[in-house]
Amino acid sequence: MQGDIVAQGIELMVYGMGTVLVFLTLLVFATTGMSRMVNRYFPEPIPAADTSGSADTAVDARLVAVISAAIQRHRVAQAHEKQPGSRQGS
Amino acid sequence: MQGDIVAQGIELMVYGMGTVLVFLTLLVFATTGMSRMVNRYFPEPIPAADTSGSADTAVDARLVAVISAAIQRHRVAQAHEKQPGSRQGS
Amino acid sequence: MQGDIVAQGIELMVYGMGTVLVFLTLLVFATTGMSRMVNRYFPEPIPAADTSGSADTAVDARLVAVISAAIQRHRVAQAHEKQPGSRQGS
Amino acid sequence: MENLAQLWSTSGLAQMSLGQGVMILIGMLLLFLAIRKGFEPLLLVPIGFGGILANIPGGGLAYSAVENALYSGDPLLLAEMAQVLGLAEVEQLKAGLAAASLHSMTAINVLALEAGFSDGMLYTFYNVAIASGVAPLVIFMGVGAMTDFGPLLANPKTLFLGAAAQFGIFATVLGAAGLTALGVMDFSLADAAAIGIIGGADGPTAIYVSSVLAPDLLGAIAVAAYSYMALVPLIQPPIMRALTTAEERRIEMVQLRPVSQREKIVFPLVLLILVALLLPAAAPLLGMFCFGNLMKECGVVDRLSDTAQNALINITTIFLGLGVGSKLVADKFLDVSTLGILSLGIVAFCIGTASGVIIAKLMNRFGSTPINPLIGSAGVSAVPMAARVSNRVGLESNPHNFLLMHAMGPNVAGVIGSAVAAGVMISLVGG
Amino acid sequence: MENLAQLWSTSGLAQMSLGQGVMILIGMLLLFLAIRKGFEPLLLVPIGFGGILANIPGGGLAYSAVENALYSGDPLLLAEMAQVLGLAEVEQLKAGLAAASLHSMTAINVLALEAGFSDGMLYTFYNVAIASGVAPLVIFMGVGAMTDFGPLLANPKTLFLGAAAQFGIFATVLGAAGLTALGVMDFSLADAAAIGIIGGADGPTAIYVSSVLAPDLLGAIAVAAYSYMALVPLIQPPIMRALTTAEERRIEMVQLRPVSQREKIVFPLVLLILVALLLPAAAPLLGMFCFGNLMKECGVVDRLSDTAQNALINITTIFLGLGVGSKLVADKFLDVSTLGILSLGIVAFCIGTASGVIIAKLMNRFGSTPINPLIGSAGVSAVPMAARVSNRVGLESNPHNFLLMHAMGPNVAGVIGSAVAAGVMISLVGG
Amino acid sequence: MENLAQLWSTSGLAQMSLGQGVMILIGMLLLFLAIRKGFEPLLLVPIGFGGILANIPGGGLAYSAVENALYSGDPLLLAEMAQVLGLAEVEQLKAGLAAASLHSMTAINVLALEAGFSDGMLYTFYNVAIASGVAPLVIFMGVGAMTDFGPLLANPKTLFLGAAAQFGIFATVLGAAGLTALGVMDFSLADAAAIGIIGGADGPTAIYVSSVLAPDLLGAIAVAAYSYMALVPLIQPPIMRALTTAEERRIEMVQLRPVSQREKIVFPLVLLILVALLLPAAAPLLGMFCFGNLMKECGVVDRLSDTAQNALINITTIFLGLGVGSKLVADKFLDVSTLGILSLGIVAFCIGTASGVIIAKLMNRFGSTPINPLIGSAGVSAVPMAARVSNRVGLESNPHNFLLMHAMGPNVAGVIGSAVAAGVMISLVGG
Ligand code: NA
Ligand code: NA
Ligand code: NA
Repeated sequence: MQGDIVAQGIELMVYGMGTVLVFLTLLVFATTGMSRMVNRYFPEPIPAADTSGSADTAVDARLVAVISAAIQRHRVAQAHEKQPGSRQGS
Repeated sequence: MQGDIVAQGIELMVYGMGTVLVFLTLLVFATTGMSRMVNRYFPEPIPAADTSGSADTAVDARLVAVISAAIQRHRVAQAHEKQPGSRQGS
Repeated sequence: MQGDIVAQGIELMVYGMGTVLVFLTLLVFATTGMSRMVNRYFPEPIPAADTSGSADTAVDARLVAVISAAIQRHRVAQAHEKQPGSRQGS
Repeated sequence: MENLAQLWSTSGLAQMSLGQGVMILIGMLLLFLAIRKGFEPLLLVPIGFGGILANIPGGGLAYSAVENALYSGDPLLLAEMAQVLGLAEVEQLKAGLAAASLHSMTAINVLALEAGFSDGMLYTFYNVAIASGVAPLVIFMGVGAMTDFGPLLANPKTLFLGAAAQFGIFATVLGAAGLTALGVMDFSLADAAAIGIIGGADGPTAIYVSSVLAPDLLGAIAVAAYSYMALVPLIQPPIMRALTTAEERRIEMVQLRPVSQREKIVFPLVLLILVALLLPAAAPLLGMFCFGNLMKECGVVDRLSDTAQNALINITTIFLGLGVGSKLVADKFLDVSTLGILSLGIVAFCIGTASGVIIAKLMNRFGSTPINPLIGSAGVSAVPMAARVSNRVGLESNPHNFLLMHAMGPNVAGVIGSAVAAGVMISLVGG
Repeated sequence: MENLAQLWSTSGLAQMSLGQGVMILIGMLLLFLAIRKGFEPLLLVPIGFGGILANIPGGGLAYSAVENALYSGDPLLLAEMAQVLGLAEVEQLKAGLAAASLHSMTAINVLALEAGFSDGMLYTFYNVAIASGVAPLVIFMGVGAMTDFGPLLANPKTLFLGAAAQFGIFATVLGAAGLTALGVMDFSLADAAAIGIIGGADGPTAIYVSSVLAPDLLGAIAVAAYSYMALVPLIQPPIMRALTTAEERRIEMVQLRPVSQREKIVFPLVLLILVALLLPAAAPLLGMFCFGNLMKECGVVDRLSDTAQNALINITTIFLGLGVGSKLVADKFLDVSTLGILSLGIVAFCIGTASGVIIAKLMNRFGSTPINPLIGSAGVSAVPMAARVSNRVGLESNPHNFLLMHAMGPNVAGVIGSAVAAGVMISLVGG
Repeated sequence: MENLAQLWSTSGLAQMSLGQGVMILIGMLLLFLAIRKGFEPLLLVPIGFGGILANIPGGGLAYSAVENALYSGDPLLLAEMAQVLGLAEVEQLKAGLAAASLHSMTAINVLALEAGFSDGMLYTFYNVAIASGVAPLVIFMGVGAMTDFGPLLANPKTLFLGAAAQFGIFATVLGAAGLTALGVMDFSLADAAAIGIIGGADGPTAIYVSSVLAPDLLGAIAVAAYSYMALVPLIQPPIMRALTTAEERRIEMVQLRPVSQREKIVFPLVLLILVALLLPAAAPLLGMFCFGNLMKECGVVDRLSDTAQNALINITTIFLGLGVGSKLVADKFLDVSTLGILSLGIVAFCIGTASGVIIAKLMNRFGSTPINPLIGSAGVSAVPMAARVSNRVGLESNPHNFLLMHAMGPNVAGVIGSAVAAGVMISLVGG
């Protein structure tokens, strides 16, 4: 009975690990095949994931730039207000 | 029995469609009456729905204006930075 | 039986109110002790709650300042555009 | 070796039936329509995916513990089950279970659970979300919280158009009854009523009525309802053009009066009182709808209204969709009745559209204010798609004529109309 | 014709009782108070609406399947039910059901379900959300996640004020017992305890205790609790002014010390341990409260804390409110006991306010640091309304004296205090 | 006086057992690790807090109504319960209940409920969220909606690494079986399988498998799984360094190709079909995972995807965590088997890490494209921690070598791998 459980454990290991390997191997083939089919027969104009990513980044970059510029202007403006004579002097 | 179900279907149609019509007709009267009562006895200073709508729009318009202005300023500032001599020249 | 429920009510009041008092008194001691222990043996560099609060406030204040400045600039800019001669005149 | 045999015998390939294969393809088709063609994706993505899951061979995700026990076929257990029902032969078990009393079912369920069988995931979702009636009601509450009755309040007469378009529902009931009388199909009156409600062009209403009157047909009815709602831009325009003259399509309507917030707050209560007085059977559906709308308009419970419009309706939609998917299991869906449902459903849409347009024409002819008959088609509901279709067809004839807001009145009236029709059905057929 | 008769007989007008009409008006009144007057709208909008739904004649939304069967009055079914209970006469059925064992109830429920009756929507919400105890606990978790114990930690002595104000609870228990002894009312000790908890000025606590000790009174208790919480700005100031001198009201308190984040993290655990050691019966309520607060303060599970404060508490509030509404059904709510509950509830609030103020006066007189007695009234909880009232009354006497943060200490202490009181009640009366 | 005695006897101090004290300290330790050390706080904060609540003496929060009746010890009730089971002595009751049929349990439960006992709060959370299987599935759906399969699709061979790392699971099953054979522990094969799954480094998978195969060990397994996932940055680097040469650790991998959105949409469907054909027992877990991922990638149901990633997963996490806490009750957790589980769990992690690295070495040696063996360790899953560890150890040897994206492939492959392993276990052991 107690030897039994080890035997059962070994069996479970063999079949379990076997199934995992077979399953993921099939998944490797299925995925590779799928990717090839999609990219050959249904290609996207430009890889969407990247585009959206870069679009976001572009928008973000612009937003950051605008905000920094606003802050910058604001500081410059403040500096001018603090030195009332500066404008006339420039 | 099979004639039965058609008879039942007709009955269901008559009573069903009848109820829908009666119900919605009553709703037309109830709604019209309600609107008149509300607008006569409990009028709002200004129709709230519109106000809130236009307030939102106003805020949005202002926000858009401010942001565009910031972008505009930012571009002008960049242009100035790129042409260092322009300021003095203006 | 009906006198009974008043007696039970009094009992409930005495034990109930007693428990509430005892419990919250113990909580006063436990809390005071806990605060002392934490502040003596595990002090924070700066009280976190306040810091975070003031940090938020600072950020908010700055944001408000920046946005107001942007609006201000925007108005000034608009004013200038409306009075085309003003710039040259300044 | 024994393990290998056990693994193989539990694999899907070894157990796949033709029906399951077909249903998996149908699930894929629904996903394709939802994702590529934009067919009501919020519902058809979960329904399609649920349909695939339901048909995984050997998965039993859409079956109850008892059904799973039945299909696994352990002879001793089946014999015990047959004994509970007093059946001599195990072969009679399936029929016996369908007719079993609640009391025997409880005993048989205990047998199945003790033997290690359990309810499938989708079966649980269906029971908790749909059989209980909760999911369609919660979605209706969310829809109420998203609905603006302003255009309807500005022009209450458009309620008549919402009523007219429900004729599609009842004509379809009659059609289903007729097909049964002719021996083409075999629908009960309850089935016919549930099929007719597809013509209401209202997903949650259709699901709610089906779950009460014809749970077995729920999968096909839900798929038909959402698919045809997605097809509204294709189905309606030809009918609208055929029934109207170019002159009529050009009619410009007077601008809607502004509606005060107070009217908007009081309207759901007026509707509720009318339901309470006249048609209590519609109270769950219209009650939750009015509750959602009141939360939106009253302005003091915005956090509840936001949750009803977002987190709550989204969570419910996920489980409703997967639960509907459980009814796409091959042995329930692949039936001649499904073809009947799909055919009757499209007829219902067409008749509803036509009735709305015709009544709008009559209202225009005999009423004092001009009504563009194109807004009549919006009375089938399918909010806001049908109103947009009215607007688009209107722009074809008159590029300066924006009918959208005018069509929103009959559009939301159609939601009320089909909920009323649902109440009548449940009250007359289900009682 | 038969159908027309059936439709009419199932309509609300034909079945409306006077009580239902009155209750619908009361529901409308609650909505009016919530929407126009701002009376705790987050709860009173769902409760009021639920109350209307519960009283839709013939709707049966607030009834169980068995009750719906009972009111429909099918003689054969009723006879079968009576037989299960061993009753000779159908007339005894209602009384028999109230006293039936869980076992017979199960059998009778099966009978009702098989006859096509089902649990009403609101009944289901009540069972799932409230009878299970889950909704009040989840709301308490959310409240914990919104509570800042900083002011309490800066001045732990204010916990005494939170204790003092609970005297209102126990005085009211005695009052309810006294009314019963005098024969004016007929409350059990459990009823009295549940009524007293209104004085805790804590909605979820009151609902939780009622659901355990006196489910039949839950509707009236919840309505009283939330209505009086909304009335705190009217109820408290006269009492506060009457019990304090102008001199006392002008007292300025020393500024609160800053409290470290670590203290805030450890505090809910200290409270939890004290509950575990002393009053396990309060563990569900205070445990969930501490859990919510720990999630908020620990800073590493912000996404859980956000959800507890938003989506989860909002969803739960919707169903809790509708579920409470199910207890506003006419034949349960329109009872002389409701009047007793409403009267005792306001007495509880007044006594609680007074005790808080008086103990604050004593603490000021005999303590070393000055305490403005006006913060004592905040000990009833009703967060944050009562603290704002303290602040406002304080500003009347001394325009530079901001008591808000000082009053937040007793305010949150009052939440703990009434949860402790709830634990004592359940432990002594419910066990 | 009697009341005082009752209050004292119901207090926690009077009832506290040593085990409960120890478990409360363990709960505190988990909270400390979660809050101060950042150990998977989203799960360990609720689990730790739930563990404290479960061990409140006299609170009975983690017990069913029947267990609460059993521990309260009312002799008459216990005698009645023993009678239902046909036991002569009350002392045999505990053993008798463990072996009771579902039918007798129902009767005994009715007895307990009628005597006023009720299910504890955490017991209810456990039943609704975990025993039903719903919470782990919903979390898996949310995880699916947060997973980006891009890196995996760009380099599908990394799936092998996700397979290899699952060797830790099966080696541990064998270890548990061996300890039982040696008489050190007493695990059944189902227990061994559930313990092994700790090596999958996937919280929801481990909880799901335990709830099916070994509910009694669920507390220890969940604590071990989440604790070791948090310890991945300490456990893995030494093993990774020991098994690789400096040369290998410096290998730079070719940049991943861009992956189109369409591939990302089709991938979950490919995976689903493969599951359907080969391993239906993994369908609930992987089905929900694929569903979440499809919702994310398809781009037409963003509101559902957002809810699955936020409100829904957060709500579920709260109740899952508290429910797991209910299994930290002293008399179930403080057992020698817990020590076994904790030891075996860490062994599982180490073996999984080592297998992943070794297979990556082999793939590098015998394959055409260079593979840095450090990404093999990410195959255990523990997303995204294990991938970050690969990246960090890689940077030590080559400061310009960013392995993060390369390691994300095996990382998400590990999630699939352990769900497949879970399916095999349930199919072979649970069937
Ligand atoms: Na409709
Ligand atoms: Na209180
Ligand atoms: Na894994």
